[in-house]
Amino acid sequence: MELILVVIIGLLYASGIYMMLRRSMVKLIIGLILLGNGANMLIFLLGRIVKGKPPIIDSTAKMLTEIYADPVPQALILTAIVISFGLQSFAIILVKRAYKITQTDDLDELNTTDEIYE
Amino acid sequence: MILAILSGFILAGCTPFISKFIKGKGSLLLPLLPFGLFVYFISYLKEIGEGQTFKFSYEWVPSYGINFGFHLDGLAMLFALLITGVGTLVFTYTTSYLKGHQYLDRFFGYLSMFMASMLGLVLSDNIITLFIFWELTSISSFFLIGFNNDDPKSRKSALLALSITGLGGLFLLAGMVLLGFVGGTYQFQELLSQSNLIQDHASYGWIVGLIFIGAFTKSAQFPFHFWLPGAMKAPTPVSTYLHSATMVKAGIYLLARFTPLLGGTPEWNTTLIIVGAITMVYAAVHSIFRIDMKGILAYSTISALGILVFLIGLGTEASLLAAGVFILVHALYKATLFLITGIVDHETGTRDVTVLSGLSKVLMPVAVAAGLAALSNAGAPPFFGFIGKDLIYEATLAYGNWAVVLTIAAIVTNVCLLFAGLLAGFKPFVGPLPSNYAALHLPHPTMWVPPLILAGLGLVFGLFPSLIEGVLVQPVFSSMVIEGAPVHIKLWHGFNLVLGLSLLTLTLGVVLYMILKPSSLLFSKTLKFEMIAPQTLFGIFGKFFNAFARFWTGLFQNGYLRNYVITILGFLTILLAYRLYQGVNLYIDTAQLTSLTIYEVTVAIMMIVAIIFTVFSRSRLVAVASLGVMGYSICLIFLFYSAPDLAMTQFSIDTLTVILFVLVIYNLPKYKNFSSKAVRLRDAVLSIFFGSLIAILTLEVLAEPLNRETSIFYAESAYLLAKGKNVVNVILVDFRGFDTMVEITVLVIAAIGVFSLLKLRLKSIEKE
Amino acid sequence: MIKTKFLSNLLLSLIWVAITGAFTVENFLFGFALSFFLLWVSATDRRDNKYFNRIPKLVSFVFFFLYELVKANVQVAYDVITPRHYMEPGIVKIPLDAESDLEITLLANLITLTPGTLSLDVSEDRKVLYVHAMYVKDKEAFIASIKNGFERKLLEITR
Amino acid sequence: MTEILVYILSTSGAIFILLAAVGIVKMPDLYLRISVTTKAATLGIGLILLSAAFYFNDNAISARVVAIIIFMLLTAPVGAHMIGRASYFTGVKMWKKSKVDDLKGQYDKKTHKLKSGEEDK
Amino acid sequence: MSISDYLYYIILPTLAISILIIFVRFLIGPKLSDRVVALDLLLTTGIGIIAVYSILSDQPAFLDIAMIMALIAFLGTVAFAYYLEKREKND
Amino acid sequence: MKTIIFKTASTYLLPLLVLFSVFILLRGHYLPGGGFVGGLIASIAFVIHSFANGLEQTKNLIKFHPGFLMPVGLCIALISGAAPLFIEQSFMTGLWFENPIPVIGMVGSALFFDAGVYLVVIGVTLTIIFTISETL
Amino acid sequence: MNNPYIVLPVIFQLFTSVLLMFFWYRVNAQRLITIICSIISVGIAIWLFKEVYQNGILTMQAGEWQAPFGITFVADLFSTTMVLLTAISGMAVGIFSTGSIRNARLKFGYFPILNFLLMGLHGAFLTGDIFNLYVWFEIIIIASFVLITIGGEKAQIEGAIKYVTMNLLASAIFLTAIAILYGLAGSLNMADLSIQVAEIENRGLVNVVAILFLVGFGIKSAIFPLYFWLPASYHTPPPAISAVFGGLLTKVGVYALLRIFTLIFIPDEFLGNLLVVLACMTILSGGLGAILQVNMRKIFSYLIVCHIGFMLAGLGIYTELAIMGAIFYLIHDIIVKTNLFLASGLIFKLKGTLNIEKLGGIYKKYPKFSLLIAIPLFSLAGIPPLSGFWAKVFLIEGGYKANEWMLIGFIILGSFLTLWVIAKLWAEVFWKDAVALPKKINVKYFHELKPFKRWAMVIPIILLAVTSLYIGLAAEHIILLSKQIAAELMNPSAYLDAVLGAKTETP
Ligand code: NA
Ligand code: NA
Repeated sequence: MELILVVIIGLLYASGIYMMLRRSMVKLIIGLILLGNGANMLIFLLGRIVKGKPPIIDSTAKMLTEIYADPVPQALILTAIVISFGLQSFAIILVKRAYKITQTDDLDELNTTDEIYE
Repeated sequence: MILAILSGFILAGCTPFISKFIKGKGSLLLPLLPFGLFVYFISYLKEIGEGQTFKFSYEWVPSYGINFGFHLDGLAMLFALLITGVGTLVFTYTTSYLKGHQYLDRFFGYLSMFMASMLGLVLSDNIITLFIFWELTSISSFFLIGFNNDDPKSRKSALLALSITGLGGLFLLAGMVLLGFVGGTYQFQELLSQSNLIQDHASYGWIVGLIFIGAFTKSAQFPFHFWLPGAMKAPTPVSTYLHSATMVKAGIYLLARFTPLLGGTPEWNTTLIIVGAITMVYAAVHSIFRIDMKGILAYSTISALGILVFLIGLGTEASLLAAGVFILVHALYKATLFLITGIVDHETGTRDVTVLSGLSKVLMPVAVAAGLAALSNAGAPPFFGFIGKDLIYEATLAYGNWAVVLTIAAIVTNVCLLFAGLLAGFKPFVGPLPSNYAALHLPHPTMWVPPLILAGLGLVFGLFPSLIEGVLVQPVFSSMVIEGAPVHIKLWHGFNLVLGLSLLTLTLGVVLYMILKPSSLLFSKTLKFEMIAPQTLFGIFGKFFNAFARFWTGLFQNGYLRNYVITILGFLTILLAYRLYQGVNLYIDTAQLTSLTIYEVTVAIMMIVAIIFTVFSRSRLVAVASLGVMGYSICLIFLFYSAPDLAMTQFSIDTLTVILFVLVIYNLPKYKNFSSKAVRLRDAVLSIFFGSLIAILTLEVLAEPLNRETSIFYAESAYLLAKGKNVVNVILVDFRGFDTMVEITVLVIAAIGVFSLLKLRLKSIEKE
Repeated sequence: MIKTKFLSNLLLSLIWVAITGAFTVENFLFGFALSFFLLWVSATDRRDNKYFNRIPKLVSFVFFFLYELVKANVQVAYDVITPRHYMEPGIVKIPLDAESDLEITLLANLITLTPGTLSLDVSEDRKVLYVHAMYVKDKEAFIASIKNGFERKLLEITR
Repeated sequence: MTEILVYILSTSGAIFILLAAVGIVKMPDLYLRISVTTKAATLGIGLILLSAAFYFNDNAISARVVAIIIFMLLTAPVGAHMIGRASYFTGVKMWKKSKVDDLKGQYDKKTHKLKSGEEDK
Repeated sequence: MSISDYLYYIILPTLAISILIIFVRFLIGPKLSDRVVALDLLLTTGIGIIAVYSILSDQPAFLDIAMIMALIAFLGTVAFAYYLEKREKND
Repeated sequence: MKTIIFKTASTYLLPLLVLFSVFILLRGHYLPGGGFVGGLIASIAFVIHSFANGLEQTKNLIKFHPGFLMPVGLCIALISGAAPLFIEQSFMTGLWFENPIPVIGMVGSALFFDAGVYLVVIGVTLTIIFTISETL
Repeated sequence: MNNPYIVLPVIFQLFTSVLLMFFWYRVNAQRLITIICSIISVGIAIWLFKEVYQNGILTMQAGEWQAPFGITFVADLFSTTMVLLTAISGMAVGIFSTGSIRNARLKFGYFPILNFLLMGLHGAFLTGDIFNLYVWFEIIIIASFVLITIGGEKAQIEGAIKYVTMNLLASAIFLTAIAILYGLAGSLNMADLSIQVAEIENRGLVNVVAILFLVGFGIKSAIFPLYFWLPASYHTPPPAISAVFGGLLTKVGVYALLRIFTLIFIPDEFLGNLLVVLACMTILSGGLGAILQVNMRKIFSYLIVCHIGFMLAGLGIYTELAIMGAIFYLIHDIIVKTNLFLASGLIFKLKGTLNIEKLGGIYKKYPKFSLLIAIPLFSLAGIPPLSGFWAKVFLIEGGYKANEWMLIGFIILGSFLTLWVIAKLWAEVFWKDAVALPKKINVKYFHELKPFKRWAMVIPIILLAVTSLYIGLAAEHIILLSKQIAAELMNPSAYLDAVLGAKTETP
């Protein structure tokens, strides 16, 4: 399964970037989301994956003894997911605002702030 | 000693607060400061004459070997006296020249700042401190040149001067630091003892080169000379003080000072001779075609500076002596001429020598001063200038194989300079007085007395060279030539070749004056040569540089986000690929991989297809829905691989994201395809390449063993120490609770951001 | 009103106990307190319902529903697995006797849950329920079957 | 006994889900797809969940399973209603062999208010 | 054949295949509504898979996820419905 | 959107979901769940309610601006994190009551912290979604 | 040594934000709280600095979980210096904002967000945990997103799109890097990572990860060719916001680069050379950009890029001296850049524009302001002995020592371009005759402000100017400090001992 996950991760990164390069604000956001998911999956996979053994201590036990999934990456991803949610919500709204102001989805038209003279 | 230097800065710092006082009667008190300092330095004159030197050291940055170490020897003394002496006169002169000027206070502020910096420069023993003062003179000069800041030309000149001297200064800094690095200290006196080591060092060439650039820019040597004529936009006292008597000589000072340390090598001498010679001839020739008194004086100053560089470059005892004397000679007559120019300008409103004439009839004392200065400049006996010129010819004549060439160059220069001197100091005062000048009155004595004093000194020192021979010239010489023979300067050497040359010069100059009448026509003709002048080349370079800046900035900061992203990712991809290729053996550890099951394959297929669908879908909503599918697939993957908390969170957040999108997309435009096929192909290639790199990297990392110490600790102590059984949750609220704290803060900020983005509408009438 | 609230409260506390899975008095009390708070928070207009009398009818209704569910499922399943479509779909307007929000909603949802039918919407004046159905051989018969089946049985419980 | 129950329940659940899956692909219009899927799937999932409840044979888990089923019974038809209704607005066509459409013309295009057609009575 | 074998070799594949079939509807659409319905069904089926998986890995905790899914899955559907109506209203 | 069916269902879903969210919050320390997911579920409950009944109704229901929950939640989390500082222990050091409490189990600062998280998440999600809905 | 209170700068900042949020619509209360709390927070920072200066490195193991298991906060000289600078800058910006930011923005959470941003900065400097650093970075970027868009004017939004995109990209890269690092080393504690990474045999992989960190932090610190977001956006929000951005935001990236590449990834030859080349190109790009601009804040923005190059140069040379130069520059730059952006805010209030072609006559009309602003301006230009000068000396000597002649050339070029731009700016804005400007209706001019607001805008500028004068004239103190910091960075054993003390003793 790792191999397939690796492919998926690569695909997530690739598609995220491809979408970011598409000039469209909406696609940009989607690209960022894809990229974020890619990073999360990467953390997950690189923490090494274990099937069906969540890091939850049995009601009768006092510690995890057998094989169990590494809880650290999970905690990291949880944090990362939530943070990305915050950032993504903001980005989505930003795009909405930007469209309202500029009336275009075309990022190429948002270049006045880079001009030398203004 | 430090007080002597600081006093100027303190005065400068005070000016904004005592501006009323300065603008009133107080201005007359200001010259007391340079005068006091002058007297202070004079008090050391005797000991200096006896060969003593004085050291003053004040800690500043001991950890980096930088201090206010001051060293008062002959050379420093000469400059200190020039600075304070000419300073006194210039300060005095200014009180009248700029009387009632709105910003007199500022002017004095800058002037005293300059004086202090200049003093610091010549007295510093620490080469970094020296550099600091050096830069301060540049910046004071900037403010002074731009003093008439309403005038765009004035601003432009100030900027030009600062550019050239500032750039030179930076090279000088590099040179100083390199010198300090090679010599292991920043103390000049300590460096002096390591002269041989430094001269043999591989970086010697760099040191010399860098210091040269600094000196040449400051002292307006060809091809950096062109800022100086522009600097004449400054009020006359400034031209007098900075741009003829003192600041421009800082470069000379530097070269003289470093001669015993770095001099005596072909690199040093040859460069200086060539640059000096070119400058002196080039500027001298230029000066004779000018019609603006200040312009004439500016070019003749450049030429004189060239002579000095040239003399230092010759490096013989004779030439160094000549240099030492000529510094003083030039300061005296050139300052006079400038001050006079100021008076003329002040009174008549013009500096055009083609218009001016006969002024001696109304401005007699001024004319006297001018005449004296012109004669000293001409090198006519018995003026101090005569001695100076003698020494120069002596030096060139003694210079081995090249003596003839060098002497001819010196003669040409001197002839032109003589002509220039006459033009500025003689021509305006003789001949008929135009009627519109008939009513002119002699200005306040504070204006005409200073030039008279300076010019007078030129005569006095000429007549009685012994006055300064022992106390000043000898120590100056000793500073440059450590083990030189005792020097003697005198007016009369008897009839010899040198005298002949002097006379020849005099004659040729006068003849030239007879033949060549200044005219604006001629002047404008000479302007044509500026096509190939350095300033034009610099201008072209500047334009080119600007165009390059435009090109470069446009290349990167082109306004297109996609280009930015592609640059960043391209950069990352190339580096990653290179590093992977360079240091990683591709290797997959299949043994550690888990097997596949049908549900995993299903989820994987669904996910992959969903991703592709998201990317290629033509409808935003379908893309969002596919994104949802993808999210849910991830959720399942989390679940399969033992992360129920993750699965829950992913699912909830995914749903919320979909809601957000759906709510927002409703007033977003429909997808459009903005890019061409080729662009899409390029982007696809880059993306896939990058994705593959990440995938490869992941595989490689998977093959490495993982240190499980942390996770084992959590597994063992989650319940026993932290009283929780869901280890992930325990990590979130306890072991790594800080992360969570921050993370909810992120959420809060995002919410506030959304709130303000959507709700806050600044009304255009509301004031900010 | 008070009674209704109390009942809802009780119901919610029971659900709490069920989902937490801890059948203890403390847990029940906790759930009761919690749901009391929630009901206070979410107090909206609700009609007075008498639960106790309805329980036997409720049970029989559940079985009726399950029967309908399975029956319809089989019917639909047959249509799905066989290649030919036997259905004659359409949107049918069913006049409502049910009046309260709860009644209407329950009815509509139950109809939807039964395969082959889908409650699309209720008219603004609550007189009519529009149902999409797969088998509308006879419109009137279909309406009658709903009204006599689900609706009647449902109303028996709720009234 | 529980084992057999688990077998039966899970099998029938899976079958219903499969049916729903086939149905959603095969059915000729959206309303039919909704019709077919909502219930088949709900029933199927309910059965599978029940089998899990029997398998674990633990009060807490059974309670949870019941809760899930209740949730689904509560939400699934609402979702179906919402999307069906919205689709009707947006002009999703019914299958061409459909017999009646009482809803036609009953929606106010602007306010989305639904007439009963019996306002006068 | 043990229960887990049965679930593993018969039930899960059935569900997986169902998922793929449903996914086909998601892909072919043709209308957004079709996809939304497919998405909803995917989720529902997902709940089934979770339930079976929780039996297989003997982790009743996984049922909680099923519970959450059951609760909020329809929100997506509602949101899309909301959107469709809004769009209609504004067009 | 304001269909009778949805409205009625949402009226029942709201308390159910909120109840469920509290449950998820409380058991987080032992089983999957916690403040986050709990908060998300609670907010989803209100979102559903707002979809069904309109924003105004939901706002009236909550009685205060959901944004207010953000500083409150942060405050709770901050206090539970910073409390140990007063006994010269590090930030976020767990402080526990001695005896377990029924249902919840051991009560300690971690629980309060999680409760803070719960409130913040509700505040955040609702602020975002409500604001968007208002300015649609 | 353990000290639970080193986390106070962070906690206090959070407390301030929460407090401010409770006064959501009461702007005057917010103003008061901001002023008081920012002063207190400087006090705390000074206290912390003093503690660390006297006692050496202090640590705080959050939740009393020993490193590497919990999140460790480490207050070494570098981080506390940064905290102190942040607090000072923050105070200046906070007080300035009470005068310059209009009420509408204040009613939408300006002050809480500003304080959250400062909290993020404090946290990023103090944390000793790489993932925690990521989290702090996220606080910083989200807070900066909000600040850059607050008010939602067209330019702000346009700039923000780029700013947001590239920062999110940076975050994604950073997160990727963390993922791989964790996958390799199994730890998140930076001190522990220092040890673990050194033990990894597959150096090739380590080098690859280093690249990810380089680019991730590189985007944040605006190095070449990753700086695009900065000139596109920094000039768009109100000046007070630009000030906190210009002064602090890129610096946190530099801080991270310095930290990571001295503690975890020791640059090999390739990376060292790469850093040098990047430093050169950064200096060049920033300098070239700056000379073209006509908007004052854009000029400063490009100069930020240019000067980041100087700091990067120090890292590239990688000797104690050069790093000391970089640190000195960092210290100077934070104060001066903050001040310049604040000054541009003042100028905007005076004139209603920041276009240097339209500005003019300020020296004539406001000589005291001009002289005040001249201090940061010429400090930035590196006029000795003002603060900008010193670092150059160290960098140049560092360059000689490492034989990096090209770099020295670029440092000279960058310094020259800076000098030139500043001189031009001075000539245009201060010297040039006033150009008649139409009165803008939406600008509340300085003279229209209440005295309190006027003072609120001027005092911070004075404060920072005095600080920068101190840095330049009392360079000895700052040099000693930078030297000590550089020594600590180049020899992290004290850091490791402080964090892992117990662990390393009992292997
Ligand atoms: Na059929
Ligand atoms: Na039905």
